[in-house]
Amino acid sequence: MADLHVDFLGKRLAGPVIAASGTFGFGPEYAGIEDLRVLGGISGKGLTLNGQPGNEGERLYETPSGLMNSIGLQNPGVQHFIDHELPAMRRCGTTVWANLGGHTIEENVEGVQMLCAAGVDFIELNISCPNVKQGGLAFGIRAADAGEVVSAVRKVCTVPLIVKLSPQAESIPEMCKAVEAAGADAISLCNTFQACAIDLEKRRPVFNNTFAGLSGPAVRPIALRMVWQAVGAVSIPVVGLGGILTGKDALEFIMAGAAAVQVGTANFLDPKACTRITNEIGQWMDAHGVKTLDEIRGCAR
Amino acid sequence: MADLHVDFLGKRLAGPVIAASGTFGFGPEYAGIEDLRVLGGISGKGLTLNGQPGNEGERLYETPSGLMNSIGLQNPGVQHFIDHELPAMRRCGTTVWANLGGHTIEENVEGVQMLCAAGVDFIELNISCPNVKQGGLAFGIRAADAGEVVSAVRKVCTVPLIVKLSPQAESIPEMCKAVEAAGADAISLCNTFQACAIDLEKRRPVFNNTFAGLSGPAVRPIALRMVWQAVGAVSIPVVGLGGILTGKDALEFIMAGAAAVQVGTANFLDPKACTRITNEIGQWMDAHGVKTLDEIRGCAR
Amino acid sequence: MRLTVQWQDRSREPHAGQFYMLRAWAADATPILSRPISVDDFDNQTGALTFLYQVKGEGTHKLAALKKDDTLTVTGPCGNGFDTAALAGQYKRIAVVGGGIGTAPLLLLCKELCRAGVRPDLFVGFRDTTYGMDRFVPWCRDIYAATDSGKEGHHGLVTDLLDVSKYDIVLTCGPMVMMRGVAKLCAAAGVPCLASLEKKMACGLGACLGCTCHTKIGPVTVCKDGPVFNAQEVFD
Amino acid sequence: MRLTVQWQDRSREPHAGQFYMLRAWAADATPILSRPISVDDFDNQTGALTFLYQVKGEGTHKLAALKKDDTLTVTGPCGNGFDTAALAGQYKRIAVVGGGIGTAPLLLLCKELCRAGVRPDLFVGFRDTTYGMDRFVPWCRDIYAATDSGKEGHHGLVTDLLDVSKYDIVLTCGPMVMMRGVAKLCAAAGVPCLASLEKKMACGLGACLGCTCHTKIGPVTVCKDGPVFNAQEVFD
Ligand SMILES: Cc1cc2nc3c(=O)[nH]c(=O)nc-3n(C[C@H](O)[C@H](O)[C@H](O)COP(=O)(O)OP(=O)(O)OC[C@H]3O[C@@H](n4cnc5c(N)ncnc54)[C@H](O)[C@@H]3O)c2cc1C
Ligand SMILES: Cc1cc2nc3c(=O)[nH]c(=O)nc-3n(C[C@H](O)[C@H](O)[C@H](O)COP(=O)(O)OP(=O)(O)OC[C@H]3O[C@@H](n4cnc5c(N)ncnc54)[C@H](O)[C@@H]3O)c2cc1C
Ligand SMILES: Cc1cc2nc3c(=O)[nH]c(=O)nc-3n(C[C@H](O)[C@H](O)[C@H](O)COP(=O)(O)O)c2cc1C
Ligand SMILES: Cc1cc2nc3c(=O)[nH]c(=O)nc-3n(C[C@H](O)[C@H](O)[C@H](O)COP(=O)(O)O)c2cc1C
Ligand code: FES
Ligand code: FES
Repeated sequence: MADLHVDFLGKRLAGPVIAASGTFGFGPEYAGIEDLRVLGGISGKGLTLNGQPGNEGERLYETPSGLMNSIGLQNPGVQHFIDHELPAMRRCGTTVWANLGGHTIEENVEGVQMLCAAGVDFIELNISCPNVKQGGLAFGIRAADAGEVVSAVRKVCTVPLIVKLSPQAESIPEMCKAVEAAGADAISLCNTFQACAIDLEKRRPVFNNTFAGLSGPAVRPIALRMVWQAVGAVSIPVVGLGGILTGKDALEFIMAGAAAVQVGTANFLDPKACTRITNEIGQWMDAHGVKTLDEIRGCAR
Repeated sequence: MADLHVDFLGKRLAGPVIAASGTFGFGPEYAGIEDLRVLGGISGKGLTLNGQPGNEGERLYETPSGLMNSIGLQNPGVQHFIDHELPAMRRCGTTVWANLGGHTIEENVEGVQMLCAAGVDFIELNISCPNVKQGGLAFGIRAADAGEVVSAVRKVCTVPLIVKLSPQAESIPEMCKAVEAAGADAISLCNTFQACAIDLEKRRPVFNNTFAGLSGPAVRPIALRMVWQAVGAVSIPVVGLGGILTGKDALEFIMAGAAAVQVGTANFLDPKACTRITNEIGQWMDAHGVKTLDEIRGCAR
Repeated sequence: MRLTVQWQDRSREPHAGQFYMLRAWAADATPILSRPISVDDFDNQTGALTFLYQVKGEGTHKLAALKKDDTLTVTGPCGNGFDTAALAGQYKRIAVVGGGIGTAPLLLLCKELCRAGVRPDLFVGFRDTTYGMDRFVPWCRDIYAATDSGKEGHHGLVTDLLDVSKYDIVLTCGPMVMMRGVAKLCAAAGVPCLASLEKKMACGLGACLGCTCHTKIGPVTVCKDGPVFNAQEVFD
Repeated sequence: MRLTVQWQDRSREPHAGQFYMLRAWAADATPILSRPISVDDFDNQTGALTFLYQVKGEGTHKLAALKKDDTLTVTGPCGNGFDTAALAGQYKRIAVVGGGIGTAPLLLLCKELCRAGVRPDLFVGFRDTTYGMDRFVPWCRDIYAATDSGKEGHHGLVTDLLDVSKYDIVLTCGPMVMMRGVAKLCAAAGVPCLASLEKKMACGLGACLGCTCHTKIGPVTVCKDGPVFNAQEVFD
């Protein structure tokens, strides 16, 4: 059987598949369903320093091969996470990725400090949060804004720092370069695609915020393009995600140069998706005489 | 039966559905299959001044609820179109939209002059073409580049000018404003989404150009979001498209404020898609006591 | 429509008020999400697990198209359900109130309550005609039915029939308007009331926060913290 | 697999070498594109239109799962096909060369040629065993078969059997390597050759330019300008 481990920012991941933030709780929710030790890690539900109740109204909507969500970063806050969720997350037997977002640079910095002190394995900084100081535009749209928040976080972050990009970035290559220059250890992309749906009977948008995030197989080809661009733009590792449902999908990202992949929406379509995809990658490698992921990573470029 | 006509830039369109460029030939291909007189118009295959043979290698690839294409703007050139295709296109009994792209501003200007002289109903300027003078970046990415080409074309364009936007624009609202300021009479959006697919067996991208354009139902929620943004950004009419397959899909765009819609990939899934969608819109209106499209256009905002 | 599957995992037996995420189609097929369906009945002798559902759209349509021996993915049991042992221990006069397909989870509830020593009164509301009532008879003290059309039973709302003051607790499952009405009666009479809620769900496991309900005690997930809640906490 | 449908439109009767776009699934179902399948046979008395196809992937799998009276969308007839009347008028000794499922469009071709006065010789190559050959017998002068495995007929390539110099024209349909081989033989012998090409298709109508083939005479669409081309123009 192929060797599926990934050396990633000084840690050894058991496999190339990491559960994506917001789709896997903090891990224990899936512990009774699949063996989480074969995963490369679990990225927990996105945290904000003080927690928030999330959005009112519709939160989920199905589209062709896609899912729209408007959870609104509902989370219990960093301290509650450290006290109550982190211990169980650690017991899942894989690496702990703390996914954090914040509306101000200060919030991000403070959250990162607390999480590093609590001993998470990785920080995944989600820069898709609307930046209240910048008039509601997300940090993740303009490269300069992203560089600023990443620089500030970098100064206090004592564990490897992954910056998770939004597909709404004005330019993926420029965004990647800015984030690398600001000190990110790796990049993950992409987050959900801003999208809209209208309820014909009510004659208004399905979601209270008008827009919501689209994920799932529908977006995979676009996400793969962005990952391809990111790998070409920077020399730090890139974690690819967006619509991955099968081992073959994951292999496309790896052949495009992704160090590892994340799996989100697929967990809802198949609660064993992360382990199944891991197995499918191994089976493909075995069938093709590929012994390690390094042999094929980036081979399509 | 509901009144489906649309008053658009001084012309009366029989219905709100226009066949999208590149998916409908120049019209006659579908004339034996459906009654084209119920359509609002036909946007012909994208032209370039001197024509081009299009891309080598794979041109089509299926993705979840989507289609990737890399036709590479294969077309016979403006003069050939005027001499050979335009007469038959006129006989389809609906408005003629000449879709034009060019690698330089001069090419666009010359093409528009010839097409206007030949008497097309509308020019749909496709600014997704890579701009050879700007190092290959499309005119449609930066608002300033788009403004420049639209201004130049505007000066010579004697028929209503619709500018077709790319979803790769850095900012849809800014792009819309620039195009409006430069003199566009209307905006249509969006063109295909830049995407990537990798052939695992060959271990290289499916398409020779690495990237290709994604269309179809998969992209609909993102396209609808962009149309919503466009309608909010400008006061000229917006023609919405991207993944429309049913009358209900089309109504979402109209309720978001689109003056009319275009239907592309759906023509391949159902060669009678344009007329079926037109009928479905009418049926929905009848069932809901809506007499004209003006009653519901933009009602979801 | 009724669907019966074999549930093998004896370490996690389903009980009243719990549900499963059902998927009778491939991971890459539509609809993209699995569908939550309550446990209608579970026979812990044979392992037969029954679901009762109404065909609404594509998902339930595909469930209905299942043929014998087709594969079906079931994830569960999900949710808290009713703690019938505790309820029967604490309350002696129990009313169970359901409406339409909301009666699905009530059969097992009545059964479990009955077995735990309290035979509940059942109140049901339907649009036109009642269905499946015969199965309730062995497990209930009295059954009161109402229909919107008056074709069967009381012509009107099920809440018309219900004098909550006669009960120590009311358990309800059905359309939101009905549950709201029941909760209001209970609040006025100071009678405790548990309601089983519905929300669109993605994971069914408490992992996605797609089914959050904002309550007086803060945001809760219907799939994991619920679907059974103290009605006074979720309705105002 | 064989599929027969009723073709009503007598104003547009299909002929040899043409094809239809087939869709046995909804517009919003996968695969997103319809599938091109050649006319295997058409009975202009009864209107029975037959397709012969190999199950390759999802699309042909769904075709194979069709049951009697299921709906199927067929768009066509598409493409130029072979102008058998003209061919039989101009050429007296005609060889028809097919491989594998590429023999599908050849039955009607042989039939039409025969009816137009020229009984062609048929050369077929298969992997392991021939199939469907009995149907060709009435319409061909001689039938020569080769298989890769040697289980049946000549052990080797169909081109081994073919002496193109004996013919006035060669018509071919099958795998690209085979057609290339046939075209090369013909080019060397100065014998005209028509080949029926395959490409992925979206519209089948000449509207999307997805099936363009770059030839010596410029870009052509396989679906509308073809699928039958002068082999010297498409192969080098
Ligand atoms: C915890 C829980 C338990 C449930 N138990 C049962 C059960 O035992 N039997 C049963 O028949 N149904 C039950 N439901 C409802 C069932 O899940 C929905 O009817 C089903 O998901 C509809 O899917 P669909 O694809 O058939 O219809 P869709 O195409 O998704 O929807 C068709 C119509 O039904 C409406 N609808 C969709 N989801 C729901 C929902 N969750 N509740 C009410 N209306 C909805 C839609 O708005 C739409 O108008 C339960 C729901 C939950 C949350
Ligand atoms: C003009 C024309 C006429 C045809 N006539 C016939 C016919 O009479 N009978 C018949 O069996 N087939 C015919 N084909 C081929 C047929 O269209 C394909 O086999 C079919 O589209 C495969 O679809 P699928 O969804 O089953 O397989 P997919 O999942 O699309 O593909 C499965 C495998 O088949 C390969 N494949 C896909 N499309 C083609 C193709 N066009 N040609 C060769 N390999 C392909 C793929 O690369 C893949 O390896 C014809 C094709 C064309 C263009
Ligand atoms: C319900 C839901 C909640 C999500 N919440 C978060 C979040 O809190 N933080 C984050 O960075 N990404 C979040 N995401 C985005 C996913 O992590 C992932 O980037 C995206 O869904 C694309 O991957 P997928 O197509 O595999 O789902 C969420 C996605 C979904 C569907
Ligand atoms: C095969 C194909 C060819 C296309 N060619 C053109 C073109 O020449 N010019 C253009 O402006 N858009 C072209 N498009 C884009 C469509 O007009 C449309 O903008 C896009 O496909 C999104 O709409 P849809 O999802 O309804 O197809 C093409 C699309 C497809 C699928
Ligand atoms: S459905 Fe995911 S948390 Fe309830
Ligand atoms: S398939 Fe569209 S042009 Fe041939």
